[in-house]
Amino acid sequence: MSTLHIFSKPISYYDNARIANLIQSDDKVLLVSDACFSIALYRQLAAKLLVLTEDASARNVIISQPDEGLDYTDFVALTLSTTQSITW
Amino acid sequence: MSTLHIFSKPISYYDNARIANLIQSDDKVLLVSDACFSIALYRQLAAKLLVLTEDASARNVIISQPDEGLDYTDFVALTLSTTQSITW
Amino acid sequence: MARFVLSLHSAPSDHDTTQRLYKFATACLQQGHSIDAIFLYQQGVYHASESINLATDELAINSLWQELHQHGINLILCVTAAEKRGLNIATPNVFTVAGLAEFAMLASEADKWVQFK
Amino acid sequence: MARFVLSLHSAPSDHDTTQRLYKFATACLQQGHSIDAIFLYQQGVYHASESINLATDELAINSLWQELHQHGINLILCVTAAEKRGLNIATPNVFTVAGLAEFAMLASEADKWVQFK
Amino acid sequence: MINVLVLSQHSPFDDLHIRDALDMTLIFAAIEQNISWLFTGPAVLALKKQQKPESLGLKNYFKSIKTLEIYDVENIYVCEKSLIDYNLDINDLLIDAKALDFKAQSKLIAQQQQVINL
Amino acid sequence: MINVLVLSQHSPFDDLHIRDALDMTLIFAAIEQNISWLFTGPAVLALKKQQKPESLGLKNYFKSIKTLEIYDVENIYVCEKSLIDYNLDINDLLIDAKALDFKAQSKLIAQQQQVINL
Repeated sequence: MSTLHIFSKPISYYDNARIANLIQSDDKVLLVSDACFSIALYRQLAAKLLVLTEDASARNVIISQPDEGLDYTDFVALTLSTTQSITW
Repeated sequence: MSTLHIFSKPISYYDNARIANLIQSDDKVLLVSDACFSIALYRQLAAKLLVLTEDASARNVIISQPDEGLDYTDFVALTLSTTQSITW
Repeated sequence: MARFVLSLHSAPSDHDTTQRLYKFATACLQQGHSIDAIFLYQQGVYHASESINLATDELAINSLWQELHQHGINLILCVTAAEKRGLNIATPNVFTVAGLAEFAMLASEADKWVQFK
Repeated sequence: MARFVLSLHSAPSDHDTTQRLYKFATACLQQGHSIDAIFLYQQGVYHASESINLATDELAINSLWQELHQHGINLILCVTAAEKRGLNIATPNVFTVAGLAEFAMLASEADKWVQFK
Repeated sequence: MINVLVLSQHSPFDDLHIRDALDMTLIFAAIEQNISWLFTGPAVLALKKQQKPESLGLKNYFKSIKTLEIYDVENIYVCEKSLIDYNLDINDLLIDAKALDFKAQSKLIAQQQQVINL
Repeated sequence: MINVLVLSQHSPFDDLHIRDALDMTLIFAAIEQNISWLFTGPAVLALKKQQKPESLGLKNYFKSIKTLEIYDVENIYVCEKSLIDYNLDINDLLIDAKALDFKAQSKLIAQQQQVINL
């Protein structure tokens, strides 16, 4: 029972304080598109962030520990290993 | 030399801390559309807020002192009495 | 008396912004000001779609544009923004298709530019 | 093997979301999953506009939809959302015009619904 | 029957967000799925009483929100914190809705097969 | 000749916001008005070096931003605070831009006849 939370914009686009309250410790947070620019600012939402690798590299962003880069195969698998997804 | 700042959404839509730094003491702040719902939350941007009266009343919002209700004639006049406008 | 240009940046589904632009334009004219152009830019270009046809309890968007057109206001569809958004610019009814340069020149001569979004 | 439905909520001018939806859909199929429908909702309905024709250095949006269509994926344009947004639904090319009810039924039977915006 | 949650976060006249969410909620009710609708952030303002958008020439969709009760859509939830932010009380709302704290909202989300953010 | 300021606040691939602003800036330069362009909030990321959107199938519009110098558009400004927020230095940017604090940004705005927020 865990939720996949997908973000596609820098965190300033969201009401992050409110959303942070809806993310549980076993939930997954995936950053795609322009959300990749500000990985550090997303740390408040999860200890480990999942990042779509090709979106990050197109933006000249390096993914480092404890975060993890995913390809599309991983992205599909992630939607199946979580109970439901929310695209914020 | 003053700027008219126009807002049409509740303040949570904006990066208000950043925008607050760009509003000068003699600038005007006008709330239209859904910005009217949260007049109190806009107080951080200006001591006196201008509010489009018909937008506020359609939303069952009462405009009270020190704020001021405007009609469209006032709105047009306001764009002329300020140097430039920014629709945020 | 002042010269205005107005620009609309949101799609026709944003009824509230559309009615506000209309009322502002009408108030300008009533006070004797002139509106040199209303410019459709960004998602605003979808207002030039030929098929906007809403139910009777919805905002009568087509009539509002028709009325502004009858007041002699130059309603300009930005061709660059329209093409980027897949809009068929062959039949823009009350709108005139023009480039950004034309609008920028009008805007440079106007006293005030007010954006609606 | 799982059954997916996907929905697209942003306009064709959001190229980045469009290519992500396409790549996700392709990856689903490659892993042997099925996609029961891709649904155009909200601003996503403008993808069914017949005139999307971008420059050669832009994302080839039409080709992406064509390819998904050739994979046999049911590409559904929400008629309610389209009409509200002034889209001409007479000629939706690779898209099928359908109501919300049809989509909701497909969504209820699917294992996963992933939104793209 | 599956559990579907529609999530609304936009203000009442921000494009057609709330109306799209209303359509989606009513359709899932019509095909007899277990539909819930959660209003959070400025979306709670869509449940504020005595709004008259027709005075602006806009459709009064609040009347349609009231029909949710007729269609037996009973699972209407509002974010407790957002009510406070917008100075609203549960009695200021035009339909019966349950105010949920963040913990209860998380629990609601966890119970769903699908969450649709409109 | 009038002073026109284009204001960008959106992230690089949020719809076509930055590209619309680029078009507007280039046109005002072409008709010889005194154009300035201010990047603030996530828009500062549009000036970040070595991005390769073509790897995603997207147009590399950063190349067009670099042509601003060819067209003598010299008044490119970035919000100093936003650079810090996104961990960027003025030397990480693909064109010469002046970092402004809020006071200097307010002064810039006050000097304009028109400010266009795209």
